[in-house]
Amino acid sequence: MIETPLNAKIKGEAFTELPQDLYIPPDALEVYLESFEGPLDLLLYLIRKHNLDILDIPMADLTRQYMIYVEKMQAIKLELAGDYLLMSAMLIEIKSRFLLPKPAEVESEDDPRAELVRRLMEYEAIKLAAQRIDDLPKVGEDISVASAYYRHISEIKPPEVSLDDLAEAWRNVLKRASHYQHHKIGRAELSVREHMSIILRRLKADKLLEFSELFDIVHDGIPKLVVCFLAILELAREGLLRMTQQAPFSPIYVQINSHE
Amino acid sequence: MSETNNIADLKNVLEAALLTSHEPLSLDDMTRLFAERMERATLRMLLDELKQDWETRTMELVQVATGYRFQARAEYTPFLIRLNPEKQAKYSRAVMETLAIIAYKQPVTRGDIEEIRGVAVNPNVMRQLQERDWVDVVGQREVPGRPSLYATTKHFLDDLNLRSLAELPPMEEFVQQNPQLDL
Amino acid sequence: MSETNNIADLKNVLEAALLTSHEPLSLDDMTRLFAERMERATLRMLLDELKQDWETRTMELVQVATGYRFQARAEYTPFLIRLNPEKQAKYSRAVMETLAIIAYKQPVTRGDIEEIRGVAVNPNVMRQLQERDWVDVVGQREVPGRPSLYATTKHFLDDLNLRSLAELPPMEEFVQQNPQLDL
Repeated sequence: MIETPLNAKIKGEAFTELPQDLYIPPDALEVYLESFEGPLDLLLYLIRKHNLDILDIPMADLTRQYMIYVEKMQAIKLELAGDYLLMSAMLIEIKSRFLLPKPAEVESEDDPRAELVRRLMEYEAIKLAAQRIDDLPKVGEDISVASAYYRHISEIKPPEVSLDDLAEAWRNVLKRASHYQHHKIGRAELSVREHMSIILRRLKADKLLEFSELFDIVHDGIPKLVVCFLAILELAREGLLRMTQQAPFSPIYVQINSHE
Repeated sequence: MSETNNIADLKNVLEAALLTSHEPLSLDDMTRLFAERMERATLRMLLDELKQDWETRTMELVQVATGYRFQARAEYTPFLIRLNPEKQAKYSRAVMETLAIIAYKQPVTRGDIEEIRGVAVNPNVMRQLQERDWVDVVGQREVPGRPSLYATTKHFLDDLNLRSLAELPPMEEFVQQNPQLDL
Repeated sequence: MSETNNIADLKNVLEAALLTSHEPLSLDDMTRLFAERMERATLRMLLDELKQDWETRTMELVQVATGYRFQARAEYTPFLIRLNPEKQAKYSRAVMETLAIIAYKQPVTRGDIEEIRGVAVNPNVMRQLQERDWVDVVGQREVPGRPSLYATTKHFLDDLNLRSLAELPPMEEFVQQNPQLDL
């Protein structure tokens, strides 16, 4: 935490201690900092929490408190967006302009805080507007739109889809899914996935099947039987199937895992 | 509206659900509408009444393989098809990617698809794929909410001239870890 | 049914079309339903009547940006949301703030959004908004690099039950005039 006592004045009142809510347990800090949408959001938070006057911001206090956060972010090696550092520079620059003696001829210079104040206000207005939009009822959440069925006459030709289109779509998915560092789907895995669907469909129709009924030993070759077996294991692993056996060596029954 | 008081209210809830659902509703679906326990027999009775209420109106309540739905009476079809004369040229990227995910990763839930694509699945997308009879529900995952598991159909294989999914182009893709700041 | 005879038949065709359409129907769409010429004034009158017919029923006929649609009355929402256990994920604050900027300041470039929010725009945020069909590119700003200009779509208004942007909650005026600051 902060060793040096604060020596600040806000609205004329001495301000020697960090407010309680500025202390965040170190392990929670990462989560907490991530809840800010950027430097403006963090600044607004500080301003509102400490009841600072947005039109007369005490730059020294605000800059100091802002820097505490930024340093903490760096200390825990949180990937710190450059935007935060840019804001630090801006705050320090504004603060320093207050300290510098002004040459007489530029005395009418604008308040150096004006641009910052304008941006904070604009951002706060947007933040509130976003909240209001979020609160509006939306189709798909709170509004259900009529969507009854009618029998289409198939004079409307559905779009053509080729295997290339499908492969292209899949490549696009993979390209974007950054969590796929190494993705590989071979034919064998696809066969297993297909059999998983086939088995689920059969069990939906027949409810309960004997384990051996899932295999067509007469017609299917060894590879297909193995794939079918792997599909059953995968379904069981994903908790989609329930297998029961009354006694050792008695028939094994397979059914869809459901609460009923 | 307080929960379930009289027959009229119950029927209204069913009517609102059936008129707004993109897919037929099963009896199981319909029991989920109510916080209190609802007997299937009661539900069937209410559906019968609802069917009769609509007897002389624009929609009919019909039962299909996966449940109940309202559909426009046949006499309105000639009017309704005038609304969509042009043929659909191409599926959107969202439709194609959703189809690809279902084909390669089946059986998957909507949540799985959302996780892979990183964006919410538009109900219209699933609807297009189901109306084409390329995708259907093959079960529910036994987790809270029992989300539907989607898989591709035989019809999908037929339309793409495939004998089995194993004939889909196999995929091998190396994607560099892409550190993205999620701001 | 023979074409267009009496008011009741016309209203029924409209009702069937509105109850089965996934998208709101504009007056132009609705005139296309009928082989004979249909005056817009007649159509408006029929829609008014239809609205009244449903006044005390489960659906309400509402007008949104792109046209008319039936939607379940708000009192049924608590029941209907039980049908979709996989709730659509809430959008992040980043998405909602970006949307708000585009809605209130449109047309804007990515740079404008970054300027207001003070952080870089994550491409995934724009993608989510475009995929939902709430935002699209309406042109380029004629400056070096010709950045895309983004605006909200009519579909965004439809989804929020609005007829126009003017119906959005007003943005608060925070900038009190301060003589010292000369803002």
